[in-house]
Amino acid sequence: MNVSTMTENHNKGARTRAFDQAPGNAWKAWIPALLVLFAIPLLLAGNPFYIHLAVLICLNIIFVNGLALINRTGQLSFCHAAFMGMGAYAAVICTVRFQTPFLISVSAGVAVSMLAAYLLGAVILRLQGVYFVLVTFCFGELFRLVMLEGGDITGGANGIANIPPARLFGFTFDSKLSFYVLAAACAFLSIVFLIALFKTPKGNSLDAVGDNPDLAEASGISIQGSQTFAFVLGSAFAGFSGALLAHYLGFVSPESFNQHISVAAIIMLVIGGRGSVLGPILGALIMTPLPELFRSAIETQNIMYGITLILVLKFLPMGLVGIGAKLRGKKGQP
Amino acid sequence: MKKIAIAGLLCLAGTAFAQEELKIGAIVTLSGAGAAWGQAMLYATELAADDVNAKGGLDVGGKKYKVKVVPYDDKYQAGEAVTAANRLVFEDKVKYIIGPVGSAAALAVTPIVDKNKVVMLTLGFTDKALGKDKAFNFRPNLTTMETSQPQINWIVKAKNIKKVGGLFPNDETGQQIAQDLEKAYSKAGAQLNAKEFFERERVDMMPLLTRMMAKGIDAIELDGNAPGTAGLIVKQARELGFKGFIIRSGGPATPEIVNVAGNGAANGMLVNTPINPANTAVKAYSDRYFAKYKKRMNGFSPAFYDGTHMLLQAMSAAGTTTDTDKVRVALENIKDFKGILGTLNWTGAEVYGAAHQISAPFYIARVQDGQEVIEATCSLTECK
Amino acid sequence: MIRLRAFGDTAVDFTFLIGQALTNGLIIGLLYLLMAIGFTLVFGVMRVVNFAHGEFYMLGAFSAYVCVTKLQLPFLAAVLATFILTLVLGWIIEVVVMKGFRGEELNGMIATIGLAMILQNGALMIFGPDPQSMPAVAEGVVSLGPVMLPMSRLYVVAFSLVVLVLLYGFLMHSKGGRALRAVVQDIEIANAQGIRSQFMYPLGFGIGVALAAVAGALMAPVFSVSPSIGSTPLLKAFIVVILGGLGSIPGAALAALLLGVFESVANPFMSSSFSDMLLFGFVILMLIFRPSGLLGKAGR
Amino acid sequence: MTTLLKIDGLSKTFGGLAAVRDLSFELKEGEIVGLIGPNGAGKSTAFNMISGSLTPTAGKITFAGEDITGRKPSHVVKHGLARTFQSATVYLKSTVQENIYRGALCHFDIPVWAQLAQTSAYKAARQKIRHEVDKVLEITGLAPYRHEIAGELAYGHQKRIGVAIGLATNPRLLLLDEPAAGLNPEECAEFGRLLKTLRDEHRISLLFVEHHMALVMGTCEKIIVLVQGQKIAQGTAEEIRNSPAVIEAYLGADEDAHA
Repeated sequence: MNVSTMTENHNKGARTRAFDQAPGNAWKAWIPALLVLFAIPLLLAGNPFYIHLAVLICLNIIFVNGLALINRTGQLSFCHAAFMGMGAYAAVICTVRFQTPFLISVSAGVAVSMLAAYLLGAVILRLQGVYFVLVTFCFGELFRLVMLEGGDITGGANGIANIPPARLFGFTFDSKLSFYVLAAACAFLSIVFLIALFKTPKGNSLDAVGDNPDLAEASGISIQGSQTFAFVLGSAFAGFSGALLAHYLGFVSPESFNQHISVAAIIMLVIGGRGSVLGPILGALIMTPLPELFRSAIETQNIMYGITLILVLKFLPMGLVGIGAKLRGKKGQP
Repeated sequence: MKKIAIAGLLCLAGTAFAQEELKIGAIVTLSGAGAAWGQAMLYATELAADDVNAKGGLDVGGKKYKVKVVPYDDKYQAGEAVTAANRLVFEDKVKYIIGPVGSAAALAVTPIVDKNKVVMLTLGFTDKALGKDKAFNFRPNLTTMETSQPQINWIVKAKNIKKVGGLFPNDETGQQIAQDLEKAYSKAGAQLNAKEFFERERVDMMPLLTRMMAKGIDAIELDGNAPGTAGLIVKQARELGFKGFIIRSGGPATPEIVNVAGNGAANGMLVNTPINPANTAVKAYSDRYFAKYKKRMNGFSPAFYDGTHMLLQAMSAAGTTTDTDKVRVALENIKDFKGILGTLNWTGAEVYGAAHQISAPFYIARVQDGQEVIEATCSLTECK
Repeated sequence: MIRLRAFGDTAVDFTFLIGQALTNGLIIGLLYLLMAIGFTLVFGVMRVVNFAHGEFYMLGAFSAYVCVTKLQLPFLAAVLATFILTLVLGWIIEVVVMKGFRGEELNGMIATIGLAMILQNGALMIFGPDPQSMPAVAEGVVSLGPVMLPMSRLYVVAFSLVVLVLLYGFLMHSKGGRALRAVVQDIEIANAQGIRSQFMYPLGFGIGVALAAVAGALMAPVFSVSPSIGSTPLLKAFIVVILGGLGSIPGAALAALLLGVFESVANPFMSSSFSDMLLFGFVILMLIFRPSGLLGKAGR
Repeated sequence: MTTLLKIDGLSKTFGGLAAVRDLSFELKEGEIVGLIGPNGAGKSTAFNMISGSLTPTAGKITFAGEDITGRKPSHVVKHGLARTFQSATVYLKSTVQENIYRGALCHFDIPVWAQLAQTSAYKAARQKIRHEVDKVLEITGLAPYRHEIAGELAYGHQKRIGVAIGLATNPRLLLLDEPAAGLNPEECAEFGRLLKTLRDEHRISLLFVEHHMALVMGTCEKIIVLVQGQKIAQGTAEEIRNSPAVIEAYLGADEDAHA
């Protein structure tokens, strides 16, 4: 009982702000905090492994942000990794086969992800939510198969190696640190974009669909329209992170985009917290480096993940973000 | 991240004795599909490390080094392997890596190890794992590229085989091996005229076998399949009434296959094996392996045991553990190494562009009541 | 490259091919059927997509393996023990884990992902990654003309049919079964009729996962047993319920058999990955034109 | 007065079972019409077809001269036909004013990029919406609660928020699904007054499905009686009270009439 009232208290604060203040005001609090956060890894620049992890965290933030966007309209995509893979493969094929500049390749990757999401969404978003889960799961599998069977175009199971590093305006991002700066900038922009989006009426209508789809539909907010919008945009985030990842690792293969990756994104989202901008950041920040603690004992890691997932769902349905709200709620009550 | 740093410090603190420590990293698959191979490689490395540690450590330039193996799981995924490699190279500061298991992972890791001059002994079956521009990559195990031709020449002639059917997992190893075998069979005068690819998780092989048998094949090729899958194929083929030969041209795993297929079904199977049952050194190694890990040794394990010893010997010879350029050259220069598998040399200059491929004797065996009976002894040129 | 198979190179015995493929397809279809009915039952009662369903298949296989090879029980007893054990386990899991998520479909579903991770990796810790095998229930082959029917598979067919008949009897003619069906059809009406849904949730979940476990136990002697064997049957169950229509047991039955036969018959003509791709394509087409499944009524 | 809503031969069958059969009636601009009938008479089915949640098996729905048969609710509401839900249906976790704000987004058609770029057209449109929200808060008497979380308010207030969300879409016709269900007599009377105000002062026509006889008889100018999916009577409260067909139907289902 306690939990729910407190969560609602938290919401009250957040929602009122979203509605009352002009967009942009809250940024004043967010931006410095984010900048500090993204600057921390620069202090660890001496150890490339930490920078490597920091790059992965940034890419995961973008990736999970996309999933969070989709989830805010009430859907959970089980093929998020497939869209990541689509973005990665499309970008890499452009870079390697057509020698297009990095910017064009990434744009192509994002565009392909969006188009595929639009076509798939048009079909399955007409149906009840549970079909969305089943079909996205199957679609993820289909994507992997197509990449495996893609012969010379996708390199089959071996994937594509020797992808040249990212190059932007004459600068080559070939060191870990330089790529981190790029990835951090992209992650930062993706966060700012989401903050801005959820301050607009459009963002509010997406939340409306997530909160109560029937009511939203009855008051003029199209469920299918909103969910398609979120699915396409969220998958674009995934494609973008995939295109960056491929140029960072210099390598793509179908196994890098299998169902486990989609499920990992869901875990990050749920543990971090759904329904807020902070959740995905927290999820990626904690869950990306965590496996390193268990690098040589994977079974234990996965069992821990499973237990954590269930406990978080049970006691912190808002995710780790909910802890903050809980504490604030306690202080607020005399 | 702090947590990792602390965990790392704790590890260091625990072992910070006066003796110098030499860390060897292992990127191996410990969960999922390739776990059997990953374990075999890791345990081989650990046993080799035990050998030198028992003698008070590795003698390099007058200093004694205690060898420590740092294993990380790559979950048979290239992306995970890259993260593991980054951690080994930059966090653990290792200069030597055993692994990875998978070809995709081997390719993904190569740029990192080459750039940072880390010597890598990989299992990866792809022909791209070795090359002139991959100066630090070595492969201590025989692959289909080496063994298939002489072995297939012998089998095709001795058993009078014309048409062969092959079932391969639809992954990088399977695709690569199918390609190699197709060439080898046609060179030997037979034909691999039924090729089937399937998802690695697949367990029902009957539809695939049905289709192959309808083509009137004389033999089924099992190379490239995980041991458990190979066992299932043998079992189901015999259940379908297949009377021809079953051949495994690579990937030693007879005990595992027999375990799944059963003694009856596996009888008469022709397998490639790097181990002569009469070889007492391997027998001793196998017993030691079982005593320590309570698991039966996988056929790849001795190759990595020998490989690790060659690497350690190269360090002693080079007189350094840090200058990997020197160690690499010393490793290349090892000739007629007396390993438990026999006399080992480097080869592969023509095929790969770099002589970083092991050359070891191997055998063709017939499976009888779960045991291997040697039928022919092979070198990389021919079988007798 | 997509490998479309042609028969140009070798003479092929078509009677053998089709006959063998059909019988094999029906056998595999029965496996899918057991999986899909359990899945539909769980979904029907709890409105939750059970991502741990495949892991119960795996648990069932291990249970049979342990019963037969370690405890030396006869196969029939092993299957029975598996059913009872997993029914109880499912019941407990529903009460301990899933109870908190009644009425929250999305959270319930994510919880089953956690459950799947725990079960699969728990098995990995206990049994290790290597595939195990257990002795076949029966040796030998029955031949029908050119078609070979391994006895081991015929046994599976017989067992599956018995399980299905028992399930049918339970659902149609017992009080608990009728109540369960009523809950699957419409929980509100069932409540109005005085059915205690509090009791139906664990019962439905227990029976659903026990059916998956029985499928695993029956297949254990035919295939091998390892912690990762659950994922393929889970995917097939997904496909079957999409094709059959969610919550429709007759639809699931038809779709499961058709899927089994399709996979087996398609294989002689195309590579297995191509037939998989074709299948996924068909699933999506199905959703466009008949979203309520093969036997379902049209409409949203 | 012009015809606002025209229902023509509307039918719906579920798996061979007819829930609504050949229903026809008209609603004129400014009218308050009640749709009554015993449980299972097909009132909700008819209601859902008109609001677009269900697609009719046969028949035609014309609203303000346009054929809206089979259109989705989000489309229908943009034409000025809004609905409320039977149980209190609100955005539980949002404040009262945000609930209404979401309803007011109905006619907000500034593209997303302009919203993000905060163009002046967007700012003006947003200002307009705020005024509308304030207006609806005043009309429905919810202004004192504007910052409260909807889910924490009493049931009666939540039903009122439901109406407010519908109002915020700026409708010409408001469909109310059992607005009195679950309200105490006092709340119910207050609700009746609100409905009258809506029609009298804000020129909104009303169509509602209701069990509560007093509310229907007291508020509606026209009443349509549905029994077993068919219309058996239509007329003023007085006419309905005296109709033999209605009396017969309701005697058979006495409890429902007083529920």
